[in-house]
Amino acid sequence: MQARVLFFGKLKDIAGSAERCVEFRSGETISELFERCASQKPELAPFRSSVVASRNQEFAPWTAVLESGDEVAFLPPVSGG
Amino acid sequence: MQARVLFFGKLKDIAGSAERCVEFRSGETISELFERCASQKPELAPFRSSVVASRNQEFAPWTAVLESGDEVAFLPPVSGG
Amino acid sequence: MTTAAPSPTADLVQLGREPIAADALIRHVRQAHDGAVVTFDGCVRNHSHGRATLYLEYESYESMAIEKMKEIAASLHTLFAIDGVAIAHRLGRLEIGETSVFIAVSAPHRKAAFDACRHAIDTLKKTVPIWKKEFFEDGAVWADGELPPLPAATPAAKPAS
Amino acid sequence: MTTAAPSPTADLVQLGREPIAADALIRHVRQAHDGAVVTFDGCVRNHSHGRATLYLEYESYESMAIEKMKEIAASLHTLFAIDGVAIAHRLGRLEIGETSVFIAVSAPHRKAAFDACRHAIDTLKKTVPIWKKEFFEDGAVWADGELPPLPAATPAAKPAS
Repeated sequence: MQARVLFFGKLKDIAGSAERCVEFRSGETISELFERCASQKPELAPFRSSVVASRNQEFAPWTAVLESGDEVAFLPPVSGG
Repeated sequence: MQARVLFFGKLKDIAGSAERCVEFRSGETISELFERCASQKPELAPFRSSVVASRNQEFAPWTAVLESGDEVAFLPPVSGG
Repeated sequence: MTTAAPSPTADLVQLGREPIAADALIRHVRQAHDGAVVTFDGCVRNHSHGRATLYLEYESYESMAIEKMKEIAASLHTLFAIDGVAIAHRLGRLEIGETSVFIAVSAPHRKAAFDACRHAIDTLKKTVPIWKKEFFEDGAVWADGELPPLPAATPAAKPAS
Repeated sequence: MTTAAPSPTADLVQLGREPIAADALIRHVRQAHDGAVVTFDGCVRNHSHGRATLYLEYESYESMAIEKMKEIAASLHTLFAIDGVAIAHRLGRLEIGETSVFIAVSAPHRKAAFDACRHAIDTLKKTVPIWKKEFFEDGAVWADGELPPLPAATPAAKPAS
């Protein structure tokens, strides 16, 4: 199973790209998806507590279970306006 | 001694004019000036409690003592905006 | 490089019979050191208390009204961390949809701009000697209003101007 | 004659790289049955935390941001007695003095227009996925922001769109 993962703002700079595809196993959560990204890019790990996640353009809890084809974004504090 | 008295809004309609000169005696207050106006135009009397007064373009208490040449206005509730 | 303290923008206060030029008021208050401009546009509604309004007429004790409007503008600077203030009120006959009052306030941050703009219109409606007459199909009435608060009795008399 | 119930004005929500046409947003919300229009203009300040700003860049998770902006506009109608809402946010590079966000709210009475306009910008700054990068003479930083509140854990998964 595969998710499309998006990074924005400061997190995009740290991830080194705006977007990647990440493989995951059935039953995994958004939190586990973040760990997969952080294992590829360890600099992401410290941001776990200061970002929120969205799933298919809706804010989602870390415990949300993924489905194949989901679009998940990791969003640092927003600063529009 | 003489004061210039101005009426506005509903009060102008009742007074029948926007402006008049009123003679008063030394030591008289704005309240006594209103009574002089109401004695000339009795329809004004009921409005004593629902208007405020100004003296020389500043809101003034009814107890303010007049000087000759004062401009006194009787102002119904304001409704600008 | 740090930013120099910006010079304050002079208040702009208008009372007249011409249509209000809202764009000019906004341009007046909007400076490079401001992060927020809040405006209030009071417009002539097509109804009042369930009746269709045809048009309005505003009259004013003009010499006093302009002073009261200036006092409101000045007070905003002491009450709120704002930059520029523009307040305009129109007099005479106004048609449906026209602007009777327009207020623009600029500030470095939005909270002060909102608070000040709201305070300005709330205070204007309570203290500025302007009166509105509403014209309906079957007649005209002076609008209900608010009685301005009077000062406490003053011992010293102010000389005639 | 009594006034007919006015038809509601459709919300206008924009997110793009072109300069924001504030006049058009105001005209969109300003109807004959409205007595008040309140606007918020968020502009690029020439300083931030005591440093001179050169310019800003805004980026966004656009598909989600436009939905969140529509949700804010819709929520205003349930929270406040308002008529029309227009919300626009600009992306890309913005120079000092340019408008990054503009909100216009119309209502029969002023209190609802003020409350709704303020609620809209406060909520936008907390929940819409837009990020601001500030450029100074000696470098650039992502602005501090607010972490959007997360929903409680949901048992039902939402299918991919």
